[in-house]
Amino acid sequence: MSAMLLKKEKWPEFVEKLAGKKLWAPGADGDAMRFAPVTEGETPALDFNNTRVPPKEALFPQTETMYRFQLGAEEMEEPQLEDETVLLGVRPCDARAMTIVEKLFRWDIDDPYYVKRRELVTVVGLACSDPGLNCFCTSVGGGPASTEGLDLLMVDLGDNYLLEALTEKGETLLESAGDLLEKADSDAVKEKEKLVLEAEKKIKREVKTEGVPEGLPGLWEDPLWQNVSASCLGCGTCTYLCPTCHCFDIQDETEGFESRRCRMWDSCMFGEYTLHTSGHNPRPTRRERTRNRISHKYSYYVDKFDVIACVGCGRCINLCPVNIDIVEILKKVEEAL
Amino acid sequence: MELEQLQKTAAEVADREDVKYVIGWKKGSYGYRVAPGFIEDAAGAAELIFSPLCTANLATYLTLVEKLPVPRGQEADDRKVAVMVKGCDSRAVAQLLVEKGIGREEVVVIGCPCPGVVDPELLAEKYPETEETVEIKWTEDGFLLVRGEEEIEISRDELLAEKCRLCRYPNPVISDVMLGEPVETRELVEDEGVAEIENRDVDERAAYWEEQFAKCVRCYSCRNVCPLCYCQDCILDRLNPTWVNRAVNFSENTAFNIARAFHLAGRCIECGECERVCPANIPLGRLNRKLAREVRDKYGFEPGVDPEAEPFQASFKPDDPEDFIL
Amino acid sequence: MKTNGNPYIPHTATVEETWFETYGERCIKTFKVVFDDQEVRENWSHQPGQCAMIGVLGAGESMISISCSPTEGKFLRFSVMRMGKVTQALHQLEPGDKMMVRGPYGNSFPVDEWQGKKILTIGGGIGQAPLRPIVEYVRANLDQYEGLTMIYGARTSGDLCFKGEFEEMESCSDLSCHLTIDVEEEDWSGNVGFVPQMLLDLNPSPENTIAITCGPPIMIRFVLENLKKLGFSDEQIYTTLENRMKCGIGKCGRCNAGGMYVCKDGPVFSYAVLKEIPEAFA
Amino acid sequence: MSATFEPNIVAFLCNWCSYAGADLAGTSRERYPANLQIIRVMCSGRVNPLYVMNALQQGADGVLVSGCHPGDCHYMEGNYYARRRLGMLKDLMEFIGVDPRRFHMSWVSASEGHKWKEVVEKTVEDAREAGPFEGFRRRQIDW
Amino acid sequence: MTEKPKVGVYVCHCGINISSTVDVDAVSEYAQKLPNVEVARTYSYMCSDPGQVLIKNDIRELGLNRVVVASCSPRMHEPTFRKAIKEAGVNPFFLEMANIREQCSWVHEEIEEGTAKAKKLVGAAVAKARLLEALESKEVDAEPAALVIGAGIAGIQASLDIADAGFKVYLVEKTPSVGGRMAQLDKTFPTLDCSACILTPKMVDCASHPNIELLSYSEVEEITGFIGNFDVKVRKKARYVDFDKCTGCGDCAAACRVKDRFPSEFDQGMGKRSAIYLPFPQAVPAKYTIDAENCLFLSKGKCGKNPKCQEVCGAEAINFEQQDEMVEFKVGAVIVATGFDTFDASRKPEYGYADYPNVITGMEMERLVSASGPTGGKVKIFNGKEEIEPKEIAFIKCVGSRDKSVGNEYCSRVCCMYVAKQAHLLRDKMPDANIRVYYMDVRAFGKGFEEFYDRVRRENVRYIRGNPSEIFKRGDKLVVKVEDTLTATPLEDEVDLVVLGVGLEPRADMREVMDLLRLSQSPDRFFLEAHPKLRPVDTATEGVFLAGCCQGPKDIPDTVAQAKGAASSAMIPLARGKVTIGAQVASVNEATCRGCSFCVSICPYTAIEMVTVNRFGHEVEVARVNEALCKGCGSCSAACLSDSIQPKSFRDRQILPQIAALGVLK
Ligand SMILES: Cc1cc2nc3c(=O)[nH]c(=O)nc-3n(C[C@H](O)[C@H](O)[C@H](O)COP(=O)(O)OP(=O)(O)OC[C@H]3O[C@@H](n4cnc5c(N)ncnc54)[C@H](O)[C@@H]3O)c2cc1C
Ligand SMILES: Cc1cc2nc3c(=O)[nH]c(=O)nc-3n(C[C@H](O)[C@H](O)[C@H](O)COP(=O)(O)OP(=O)(O)OC[C@H]3O[C@@H](n4cnc5c(N)ncnc54)[C@H](O)[C@@H]3O)c2cc1C
Ligand code: SF4
Ligand code: SF4
Ligand code: SF4
Ligand code: SF4
Ligand code: SF4
Ligand code: SF4
Repeated sequence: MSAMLLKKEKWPEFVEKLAGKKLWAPGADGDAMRFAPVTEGETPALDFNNTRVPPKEALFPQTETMYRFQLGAEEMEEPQLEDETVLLGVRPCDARAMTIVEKLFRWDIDDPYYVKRRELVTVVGLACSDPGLNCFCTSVGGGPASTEGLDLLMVDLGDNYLLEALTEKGETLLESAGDLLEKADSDAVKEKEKLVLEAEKKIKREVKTEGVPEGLPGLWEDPLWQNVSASCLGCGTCTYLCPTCHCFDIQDETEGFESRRCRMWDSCMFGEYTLHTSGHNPRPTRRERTRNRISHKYSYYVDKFDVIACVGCGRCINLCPVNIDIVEILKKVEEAL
Repeated sequence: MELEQLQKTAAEVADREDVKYVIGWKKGSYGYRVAPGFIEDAAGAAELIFSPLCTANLATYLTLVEKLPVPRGQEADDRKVAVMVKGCDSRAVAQLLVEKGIGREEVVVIGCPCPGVVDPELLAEKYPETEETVEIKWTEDGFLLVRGEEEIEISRDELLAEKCRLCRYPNPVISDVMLGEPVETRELVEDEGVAEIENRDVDERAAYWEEQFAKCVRCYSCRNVCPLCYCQDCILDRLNPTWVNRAVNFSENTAFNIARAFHLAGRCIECGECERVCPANIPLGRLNRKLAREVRDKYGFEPGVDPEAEPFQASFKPDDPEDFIL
Repeated sequence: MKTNGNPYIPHTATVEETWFETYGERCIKTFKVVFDDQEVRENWSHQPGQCAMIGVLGAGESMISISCSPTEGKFLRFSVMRMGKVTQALHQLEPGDKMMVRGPYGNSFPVDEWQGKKILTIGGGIGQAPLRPIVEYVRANLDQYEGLTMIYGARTSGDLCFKGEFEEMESCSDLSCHLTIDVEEEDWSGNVGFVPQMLLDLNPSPENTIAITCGPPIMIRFVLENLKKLGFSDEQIYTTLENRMKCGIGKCGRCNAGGMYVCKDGPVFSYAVLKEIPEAFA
Repeated sequence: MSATFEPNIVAFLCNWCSYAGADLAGTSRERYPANLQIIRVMCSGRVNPLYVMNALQQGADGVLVSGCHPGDCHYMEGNYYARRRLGMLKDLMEFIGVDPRRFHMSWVSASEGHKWKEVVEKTVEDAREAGPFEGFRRRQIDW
Repeated sequence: MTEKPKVGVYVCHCGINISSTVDVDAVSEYAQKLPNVEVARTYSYMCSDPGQVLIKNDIRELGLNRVVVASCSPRMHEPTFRKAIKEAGVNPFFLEMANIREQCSWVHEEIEEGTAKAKKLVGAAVAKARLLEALESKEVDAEPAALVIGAGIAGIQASLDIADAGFKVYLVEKTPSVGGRMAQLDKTFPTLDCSACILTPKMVDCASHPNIELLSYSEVEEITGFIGNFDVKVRKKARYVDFDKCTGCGDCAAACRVKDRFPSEFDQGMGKRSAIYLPFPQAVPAKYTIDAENCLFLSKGKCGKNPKCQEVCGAEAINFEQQDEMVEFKVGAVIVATGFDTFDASRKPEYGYADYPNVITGMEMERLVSASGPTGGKVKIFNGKEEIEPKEIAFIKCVGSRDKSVGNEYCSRVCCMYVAKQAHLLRDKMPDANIRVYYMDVRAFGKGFEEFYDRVRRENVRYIRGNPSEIFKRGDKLVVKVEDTLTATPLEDEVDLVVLGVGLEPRADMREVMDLLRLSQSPDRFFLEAHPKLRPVDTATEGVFLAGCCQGPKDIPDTVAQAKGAASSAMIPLARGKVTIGAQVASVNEATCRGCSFCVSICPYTAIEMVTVNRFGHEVEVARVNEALCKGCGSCSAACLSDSIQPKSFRDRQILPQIAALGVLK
């Protein structure tokens, strides 16, 4: 597909051309908390590292109304999902994560909300030229310019962005930009490749995944789980902020007679996640929960969907308040195998 | 305090028969990280450190640990847990004793007089993190950052964590073993962060907090890390009645944050952990400290300084202020 | 159908009949419900062992085993123990009230595979709910099976579900029904003792037999032990899991046990499979 | 604020003093605005401060808690506890930007029917001035 | 079982009291549409018989299980409607009232606003009614016996009254004899009858009364339980004298090797007693007691060859082997009558009480003027050289009373009068002595007090207004430094004897009793009564009453009156034989309780205690409510951070929906 160049000063105009669609982009400050809808006239800056909250929420909002109803009535009203949305500046790892999560949401029975949103979204990626300290995408099948899950990849070439359409949606988007773009020459493409290589080299952290999916269940009783989880707080940070975590809870919430059934992110690191009324809990301590989190990503998911459910974005490492480090855990797993 | 002394003491304590493990700080996996370490025997004690990076309040683990059902015919393991505490952390222990969150006989408190820790965010901002772990030491009047060959002197004011600037209990208020010499205590100073918000008008304050609370992802780190949030079954998790809906939005987030802050009124010992762990960088410390200050100034009460004290929320004085009453 | 293909949207059903199986704090109430929509009623089909998400709008939904066999008619039965928010709301339903139902979910007992075999069910407490459809199914198709033995126990006689139905079974030669309660009671002439012990005492032969057990975790553990003692192979033993679940369709993740989604890969598991999931018995 | 805004106020009154005081106001045919609804509790000490938060969240524009004068509590000390807890809550609410005019506490005895009227008037007036509470009202944002 | 709530809503017109400002039909129509409402009706007078019948019929016919009555204040008719629905077979606590009269129609004018508000109130009531729970009040048997702690005049009087009414009384006295302070007094103001003459017969009565079990020289060790059912443990301290054998002859005391060596408590230390002693001649019981601390045999293990007392006691009553003895019994009510201490005058060092022997207290004066006192009633002092009769005598009033500097802000209520009395008694004995009284105020408020005070003044007792600042010695005289505030003249008054009119203080050892019964103190540190006006003899703990000076300073008539009051209050449960335990009490969810005991500190009725339970093999502490003590105020629950303790009928899950209804319903 086509590769185009966009002069950086034309970026605002490019964004303007997208008017009519809902735009999402990382919030303004450098260490952006999350992707947020872009208000009209605003030009999102792309000089961020990565958002703390992954863009998964654009497809799988933290809280989502499934349907509304009046108490006492039987009619249920579904929210209308019809806005075409463009996500600007999605990092390749997060885009990959979308494809990974999608496998589950399309498994057997489609999850209508996710699937619908996925259909409506165009994902514009931004290659990483300066990966973060804890990035290890290259260990788990991704890379700083991985294109999986993207409709369009942007690469920062200094004065220009290189724009590569990867899907039809991407093409359409490029077309809509019309004459703002110029065709990229082979130099630009070469430069990009160089940049990507450099970026890959900057990635220092690494996990070895060979044998891990098959081996993990065998480490069920290994003392490593106790060791790595003793300090865990059982909070939602590592899971909420993980682009591939997708568990949710469903609740009915009512105000007066108005009510809705909605779902919201849940976390397997929470104690009550698996708690039964009898007090019986199949995962009674943080040890089992940590074991489950890692095993789910690196073994169960692989079993089911043939892909590791971790894209190496490093968020869980960066943000865990007590330095529980998935790379370290995997090192220990490897040693134990 | 000498590292040797610390490790030696920890080793001795860890080897005691009546002690399950020692909770201390150890080197983290990269950069400035320091991780809580659970040391079961003397050998493990060599991992322990105490440095300006040891921000975590380890007292939280005293109550965080799950009490698994004891299999029939067996007895619960009620050996003591030893925990290393800085001044602020020790107040958590004292307050836990007040509230019977733990029993005195359940803990061995290893006191670490603390010259003040760094603000990790600030540190990383000014001196970018690396993949190697970096050491920071205390000097006479500041910190020394040792990165490979390189040594950087940093003044106290530049990096001192906010909670430490305000701390008046750098020496543990309760301990079984005290390491090193007591450090100089500081005077009560104005809490600028709190004052700055108080100086805004009501609408500005509302706008400020709306922006903050809207960011909350309800990860509950702030609650889980808090040594004084030790209810087995937090009311904010309950459905009947529902105090706070599970939905994550500004309204519920605010309710959650009010409830959390309020439940800690007169109990929060200002260790600053909630603020440190918040992935959304919500200045939770300001909320807590505001209340702590009112509790101190208006009610003459400070939590976690006297393990025998009456709990603030379960006591009153006939002359408590009532200027707000019609 | 009204659901527009959205699997989360339940069908409306009307409660036709309700009665209490047991009383007390954690009482069990049985509901017989019929879908309002003719088409739904006709198209609905379920197999023994499957469950459904049932609920009340405004309170929420719970996964509950369908406790009737499709052979019984065009209605559904649920026996619900009162536990928390949703089940309390369900308990308030009376004949004529609306119940929201979606499903059926999960796999089922491989009743076809089992043809020509002897069926042994071993249940405890509310655990009889998922077993009842098998009992009914086998009863309705007795010619295809070598007979049915049912062992069922509860803490007290008052905690036994489906009491009225057992007498009928006693009178049939291909069926045998063994009830037991944990402790002596005045008006109880039946067996007293724990289910696993009763199983040992009855000493059923494993030959050409399938054993299905369901009940509290602790009971299951001992039943499994005893079945092994009696010589049952892993493949001859089945049980069901009841992990917490929210969506019922393999998305929400709550019901995971190891790599299994209990709502899809289960709730019925042969012991041969289950053995490989340590978490299932944690 | 628009002159026609009618605030909605939820009040928690102890059974023995303030509720009786409000009854007396009725018996004495005092007149006061109808914006305030009373929830009766046995003692002002029963009022969990989080009720105040909850009321605001669920649609109240103002909240009032009223109990016996210090020393007169039917249960001896309940109002002292209430005073301490709600005093703290008030500080917290103000700090996070809830207009202080939205929350009041009063001591009204069983004989103070007229005072009750004044308290209601003051509470309503204050809430009216503060305007509709939008703050963290559980509004229908993403419903 | 969770039944489906079926609510009936009944909106009352109250003649036109409600309907003139509230459109009752509109309210009823509105209510009809609320969830779980089966029926909504209006009626002219809901509380009338036909109104109640209407409700009852609906309950029977429509199977209602919750009732909301929108009418007047629940403080008015809650009992009426509770009774009505109970008669129709519905638990009386399934009632919720919406007050649309006192708090709506009577205070609002416009029909729109009245109606709108009434709708909300009804909506909120329905919201709560749906979630109400069935409650039962319980009755338990009450033990027909009482415990009286302290046998001063208060305890004696209360015991006698209860015993006369036919109930068993256990009267526990700490010291070897009953009588308390009153036994130490000489004459009593204002009538000047002899204290011993009126008290002794009562002391004897209470020892011999068939219904009174007197446990002297005993202390209560433990009281558990609740009204009607207190379990009491009493320690009978060893007297080392066989109670039954001792004839009270006194041979032992006379023979004691350390005869008359120790200050007699009864004589305020001015007289002396032996190690084996009777506190005073009229003591009841008239049984000797060995003071183990001072007895040579008991403290040193040796008393000559053989203890003298043992040698001389013809009744062979001396028993050095005797041990403390525990007795246990059950009572239905407790009266605390532990009295007071007098103010320790050395806490006002400026008066030199500790330094100058001729500065004495009022209590010492009582013993000095008493014919049975250490001096046989003669008032003599030693001026450093010789024993003389004092000529110049000064009384100082309000010593230790109304004095913030010693922490006693209160007035001791008896000093004005006992000083007057003592001045009078001295005047009687020494007609030419110069007697003056330094005072701040004279409070002669009682019956006959003013008259008595007048009489004393007429007897040439000078009253000088002024609060002495210092007493010091000049030669063999004492100098009282004072300013006469009426004439604004500074004085240095030289006297022979100063009598300090010391006030009354809470007993130093009152904490023991407080802990036993978990009583509270009022700001003056005396025991706190349940209500200062309406329940002056009750305490926060039901079934526990106060009598006498332990509750606050008072004179003998007031003490006796209060004792009688306490006795009659205590007899209520005893006479009924039953006590009712409230239904609307708090209960704890032990599964979620975190054991912080905040609730325990808060409960004014000490209704909560921490108990150890086994939670999956771990011993944990959780709170438990004693339903008999709980009054359902709910203070505990607002402090419980885990919401584990909740008052029934006012649970969070019942109130929050009410809040929601008021917020959201339009
Ligand atoms: C496949 C399957 C079949 C089931 N069949 C039946 C049945 O036939 N009859 C029946 O009475 N129950 C059955 N259950 C259990 C039933 O789903 C729960 O009891 C119910 O969801 C509790 O919901 P609640 O809203 O009343 O409780 P909540 O208020 O949500 O929760 C109360 C407590 O119950 C626990 N809990 C929630 N869900 C479950 C669960 N699934 N299992 C155990 N504890 C849970 C929670 O941890 C919480 O502590 C089945 C569960 C599964 C997964
Ligand atoms: C100097 C002086 C002169 C006075 N003159 C007069 C007067 O003239 N006229 C007049 O009306 N009033 C007079 N009063 C007041 C009078 O003394 C009191 O009103 C009266 O004695 C109060 O009696 P009571 O029973 O409350 O206390 P007390 O007499 O103090 O009796 C309390 C009893 O309880 C016992 N006790 C205490 N604690 C315990 C315990 N834990 N267990 C068991 N027993 C215990 C004590 O040993 C004592 O026997 C005078 C007071 C003083 C100080
Ligand atoms: S691993 Fe870290 S982020 Fe994850 S739950 Fe534990 S403490 Fe929280
Ligand atoms: S597990 Fe951690 S590194 Fe992997 S995708 Fe999730 S947050 Fe990123
Ligand atoms: S740590 Fe921060 S984001 Fe997480 S729940 Fe607390 S306030 Fe919200
Ligand atoms: S609220 Fe925050 S600062 Fe206070 S004790 Fe808890 S974690 Fe520490
Ligand atoms: S206050 Fe609550 S948590 Fe604490 S002991 Fe009482 S009931 Fe338990
Ligand atoms: S409701 Fe009141 S009386 Fe009852 S236990 Fe609680 S605080 Fe005590």
